[in-house]
Amino acid sequence: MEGSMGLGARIQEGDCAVLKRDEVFKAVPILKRRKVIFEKQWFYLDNAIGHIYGTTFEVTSGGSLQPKKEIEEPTTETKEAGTDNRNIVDDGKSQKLTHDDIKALKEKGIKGQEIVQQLIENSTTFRDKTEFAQDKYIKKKKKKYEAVITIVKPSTRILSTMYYAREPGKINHLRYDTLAQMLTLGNIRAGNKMIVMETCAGLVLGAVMERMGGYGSIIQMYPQGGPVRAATSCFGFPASFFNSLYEFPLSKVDSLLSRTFSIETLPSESEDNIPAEEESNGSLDEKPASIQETEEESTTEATMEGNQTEEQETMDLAAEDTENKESKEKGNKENIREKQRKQQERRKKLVEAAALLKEKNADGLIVAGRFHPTPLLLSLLEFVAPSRPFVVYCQYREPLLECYTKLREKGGVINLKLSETWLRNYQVLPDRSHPKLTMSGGGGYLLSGITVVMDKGKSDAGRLEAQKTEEPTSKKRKLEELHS
Amino acid sequence: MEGSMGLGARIQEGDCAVLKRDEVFKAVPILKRRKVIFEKQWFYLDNAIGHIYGTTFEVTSGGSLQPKKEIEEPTTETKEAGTDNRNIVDDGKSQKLTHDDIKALKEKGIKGQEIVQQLIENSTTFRDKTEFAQDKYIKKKKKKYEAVITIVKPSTRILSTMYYAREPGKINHLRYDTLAQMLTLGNIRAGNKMIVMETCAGLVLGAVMERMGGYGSIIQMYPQGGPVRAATSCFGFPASFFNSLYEFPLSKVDSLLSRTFSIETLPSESEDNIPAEEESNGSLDEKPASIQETEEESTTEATMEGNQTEEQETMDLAAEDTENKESKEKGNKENIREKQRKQQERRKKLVEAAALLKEKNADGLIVAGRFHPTPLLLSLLEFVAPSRPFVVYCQYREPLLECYTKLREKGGVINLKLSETWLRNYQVLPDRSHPKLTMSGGGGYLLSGITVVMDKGKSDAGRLEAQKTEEPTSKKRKLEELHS
Amino acid sequence: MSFVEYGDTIQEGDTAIVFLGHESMFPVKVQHGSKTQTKTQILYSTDISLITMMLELKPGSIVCESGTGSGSLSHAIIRTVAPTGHLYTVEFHQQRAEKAMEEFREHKVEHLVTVKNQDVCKNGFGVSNMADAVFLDIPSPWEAIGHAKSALKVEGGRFCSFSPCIEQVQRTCLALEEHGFTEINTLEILLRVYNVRTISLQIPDLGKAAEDNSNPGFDSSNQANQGVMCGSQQQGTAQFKSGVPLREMVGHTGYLTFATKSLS
Amino acid sequence: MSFVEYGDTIQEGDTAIVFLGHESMFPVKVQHGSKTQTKTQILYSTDISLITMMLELKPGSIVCESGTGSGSLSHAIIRTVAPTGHLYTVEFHQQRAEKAMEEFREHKVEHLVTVKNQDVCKNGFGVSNMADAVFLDIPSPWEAIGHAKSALKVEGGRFCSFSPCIEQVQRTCLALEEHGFTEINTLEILLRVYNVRTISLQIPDLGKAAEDNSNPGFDSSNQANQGVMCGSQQQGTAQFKSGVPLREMVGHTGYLTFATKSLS
Repeated sequence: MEGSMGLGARIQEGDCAVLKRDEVFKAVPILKRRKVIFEKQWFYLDNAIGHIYGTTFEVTSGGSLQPKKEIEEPTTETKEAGTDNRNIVDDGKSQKLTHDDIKALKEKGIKGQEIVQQLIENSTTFRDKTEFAQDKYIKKKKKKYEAVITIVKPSTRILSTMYYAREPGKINHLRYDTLAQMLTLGNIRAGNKMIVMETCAGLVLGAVMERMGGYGSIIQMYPQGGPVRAATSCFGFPASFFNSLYEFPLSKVDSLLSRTFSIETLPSESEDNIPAEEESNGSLDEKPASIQETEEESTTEATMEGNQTEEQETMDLAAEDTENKESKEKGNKENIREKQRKQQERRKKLVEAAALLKEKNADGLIVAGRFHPTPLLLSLLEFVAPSRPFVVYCQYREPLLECYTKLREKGGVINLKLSETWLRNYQVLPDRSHPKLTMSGGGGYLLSGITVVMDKGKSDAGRLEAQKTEEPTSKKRKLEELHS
Repeated sequence: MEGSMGLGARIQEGDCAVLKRDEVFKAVPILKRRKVIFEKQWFYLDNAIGHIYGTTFEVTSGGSLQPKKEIEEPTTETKEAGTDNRNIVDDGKSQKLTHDDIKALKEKGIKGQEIVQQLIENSTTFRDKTEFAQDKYIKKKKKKYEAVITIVKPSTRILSTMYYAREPGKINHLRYDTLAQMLTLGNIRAGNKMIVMETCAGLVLGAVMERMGGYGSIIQMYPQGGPVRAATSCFGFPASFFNSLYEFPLSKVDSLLSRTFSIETLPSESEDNIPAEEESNGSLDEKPASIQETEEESTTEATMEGNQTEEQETMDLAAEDTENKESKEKGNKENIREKQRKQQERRKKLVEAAALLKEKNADGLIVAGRFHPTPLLLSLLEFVAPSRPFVVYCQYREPLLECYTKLREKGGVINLKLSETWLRNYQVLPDRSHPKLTMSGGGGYLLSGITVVMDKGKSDAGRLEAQKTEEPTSKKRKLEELHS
Repeated sequence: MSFVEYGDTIQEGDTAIVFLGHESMFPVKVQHGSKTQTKTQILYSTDISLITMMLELKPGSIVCESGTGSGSLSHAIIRTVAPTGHLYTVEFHQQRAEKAMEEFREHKVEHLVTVKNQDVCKNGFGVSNMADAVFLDIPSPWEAIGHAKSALKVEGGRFCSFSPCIEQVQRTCLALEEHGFTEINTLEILLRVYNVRTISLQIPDLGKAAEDNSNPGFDSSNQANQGVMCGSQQQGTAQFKSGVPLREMVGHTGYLTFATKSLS
Repeated sequence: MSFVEYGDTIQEGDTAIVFLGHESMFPVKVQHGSKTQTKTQILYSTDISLITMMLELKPGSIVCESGTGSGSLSHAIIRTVAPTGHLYTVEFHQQRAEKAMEEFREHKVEHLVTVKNQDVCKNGFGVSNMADAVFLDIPSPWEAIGHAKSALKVEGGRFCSFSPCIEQVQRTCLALEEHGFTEINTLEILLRVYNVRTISLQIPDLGKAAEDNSNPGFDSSNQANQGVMCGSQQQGTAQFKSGVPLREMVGHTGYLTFATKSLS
């Protein structure tokens, strides 16, 4: 049982893990003697190895991690609250400790928790603040001075939240709840044969893989430059998951559909079709060669850092980066043999992918990314069996309007639905509950539908869908009665 | 003070009033011996005359209205509540009273309140229901059997809510909160000189008139068929409000702008330009000639019913309907003289409207309706002074995208903003508060902006707006701190 | 065709979806000689999607749920955790529990689910330190937080409670905090569906003179621009495709409160 | 240029709006030799719009308000009720009350407004049976409902309370019901702004063969259709205008609870 195994596990060297502080996540590989920068703190992960996932650590002097003891609330004596903010005049002079004082405390090795306590005691207005304002003050200062991180196992929830918060551009602003809809609308589950075409850093692929749990098969379609799997590698999937993951180049889709495709037409250009890390992913080029070297934290870097682990080697068909480094260590001859072996393997898998597609019986199609969805849908739906779902994500609404129209014209699909979701986060606190003050402006748009046998579907479905039917009012009335 | 006068006033014959039951509104003229059908009840308004606005009436036998006494809650003895719905099996047999029994009670002249009490006593499951379910039951039955209506003064709030609920098609699905935004974005206030071009049954015009309170002037632009003012007439404005309301035909806008316009080019076609009740408004044609006759209630009829009152005559420049009827009563000669007088007056006002527009110093422009907004905006903005707001409403987003682009290209406008509002209604009840289970899917879209002096604006504003600036994060952070 | 795998042809006993046009479909059991029946009201698919992802469900997950209700979420959970996971579902109402069991058998997923007819607030889920995730959709979820905690694995797990009313959420959040849950987060998700329609808007007649440039209101470039008006423009109207929101949409189903049981 | 009427030229002492580009503008006082200053945070215009309409404000209305706060709503109210109406505004915080009075004088609207520095929950608005509408934006509005009721005209009037937290709304609604208010209705309004952008999407290279119809996946009509792709299409990309929501928007300002004092 993969699920139950996942939780009690211990942190091991080479794992793909996620650092967590408050609501901020960062995916990192667990490596020894490697400086990590996260939320303006630097530290080494060495001491985390052997602890159970979910453990919270405090960063201590020298950047070493120590498991944190129970979190103590500030002593209640200092929590003497005012009744309102009437008498508080903010003149910026309420804190008696200066910046230099605080710096001195830090240099003395005083822990974050104690610094916060000192700040409270040296605030002239703290006692006059309302309890609410006091809590806010403490929380703010804690966040600033306490260096606490938790190490957790990656998951679709965590990685999709992380990417949306840190690098939305890399995943075409696909919000996590929209991804959640895709997985359900696409009916992703163990045993499926799925076609995935995405340029969302491999996040969508990873989510599909997680939901299929290694059962079934996935054909990833990829554009020029090869499939992107920076986010996929952050999931830390077992090697076995990659056995049934296939790739097929988009540029061969038409020839496959017109039955002119053969593996023989490929050899000279096989290099072009090598799956590779995203070329536009600047972070790869900027990465220092030595893993001991400190790496700069940047908000545009949330992808799995460092080199590939052993486990992932089988999947990483063309981590040229790694290969280049290896070529320096190994003999040139050996390198060529290795290259040939890999190329052979690659070709074998390509043939298998082509064969899988040719069966035209995929259980679903997921499209997400920077390409215009219409041509993708019109072609790739050919590989999907009838009565199966498909979902297309686009950051913009307009292309999906067009896609909808084209699909309707072509026929062979029913239940076409264009939608978006609104996501509201709430603050739930005694006597001060309300929706969060900022919310995401949009999570992108989805077009979903179900394939049907063409000859039947064309006439019937077209006619039925042509009726303008809004949600029946009677149904909603019933609902209202049930809940109100 | 118009505002304070409005509230304590008494209901008078000829008034424009609104019937209210729960959250349902209907605009009616107060007329004697006229059967009104509202929420499946019929009654006469005769008895309401002389009571203060805001009075609640009960419909008694014979359809006469009687001021209602304090609302009594059902006696608490019957309110014996169960703890959960576990033992309730709904077999449709829990009510011992039959339809015929209830009918008999009604025929005996038993009041609605008593019928509800009887229903409770004859329900075998009422005692087992939770208190919550009991409340729901009582509310439902009350609504069905108690015939209670309140007569209130019309206002933008009431009429815009009513139209949106009952006849959204007539106001191009302009939701009331969107109208509220228009009034604020358009900076509508006493003393303005406003240009209004709408095909929302005159609701937008009425809202602008209310907000200007008779101070300033309004030029209503109208398409072929004349200005529509079905909703405007429901506001019951004093006659003085119409003195500074002018009309100008859209079809003369270009000639006015090209300075080829003159009143002499109009005479032969003056009939075409006569303001008239909306032609497409079917309810007018279906209306029975005699006011004594019963009128069928229809959800598609929320416009001011009946003929124009004396007060409104001056505004109603071409209620052909009324004129036709009058012509049968008056001599033909008299009729012709009357017609000539009106035509003269109409021409005088048209000249005044043209003069007002020619000054090109309007304080704002409001556009809403079924026409493509781009050509309207491009032309009508010529009549607006610099540094003044304009607002365009459209039910669809796409035309406003285009309008935005065209205005940007043309220049002379800044602060262009395309927006929509989300409106959520809440149920707030002890221990069961939540947003209402259904909400409006959309209230339409607004494009707003501010005019600037063209030569300056063209270069500066264009350059500044070209910068892609999202709302500054720092500002929002500050907010978050303030409220959380 | 099973609820957890695809089949190629419709067979006796299958549940099929009958498609009656846009936005209107319902599942029916394929059975010779029986009339099709509609099912009871179900939890919204939009919520189910978010619940499934935020609870981190996947093949192999052990999940506890209460109440079973109409079984709509149960079926979604089973589909996700199959073939190696398991669902423990607890239903207070006897008739519903029996109905659910019957349905699970009918859909051939009974090996993936255990149904218990008991009060989760009093008796819990009947499992301890086994679950990866717990889901509650009951009137007083705060009374079951202790049981949820003990059902979850020692190493921790994910929790979700679905409640229509904010007061339930307030009490649940307090109880979660008291029981040491972390990452307590309340969300609400709403689906906005757009109808794709071809719309025609009338081009107003402004009485444009024959000599076009005599009009000072239009600069010369303007005429050219009007031709680009998106979509085709014929006979005084402009046509375009529009995504039109439905007049009414579901405005609220419930609040989703998520939390993590941390390693203690 | 006064706050209640338009003027034609910028004059000494005017407050002008400085436009710094899309979504970024702020009011400044036009004064020789003074540096421009930004104002304090204000109630959102989106809320103000709804409040104004739902309170049925118009020229001549008598309005009571508390607290005055930054005065942003006060100014909006004054603008609407001018030239014949009046605003009574009550502010608990002395500094703020003084600042507001100063601003009203500066903006030459002092004849339309009366500022009182007192606690509205204890001392009310200082007027009775005079107001057409009452607006509350205070921490405990439920404590001022009685005062609101007595400030409103005998014949009735409209009431609105703005509160960020749902608990405040719950107590306020209870108090409103106890005091016999009707049409109690809680709303929330959110503004969604769209950036208008020209977007280019890449057309994927599917390796289309030269002989187009050899591809069984495309029927013959398809080729023609692709030409109609909205917007111009050049060199492997499709261009179109899009209304792109801002990445972040204001997610909550407050709940608006409206009610009517009925004729009793």
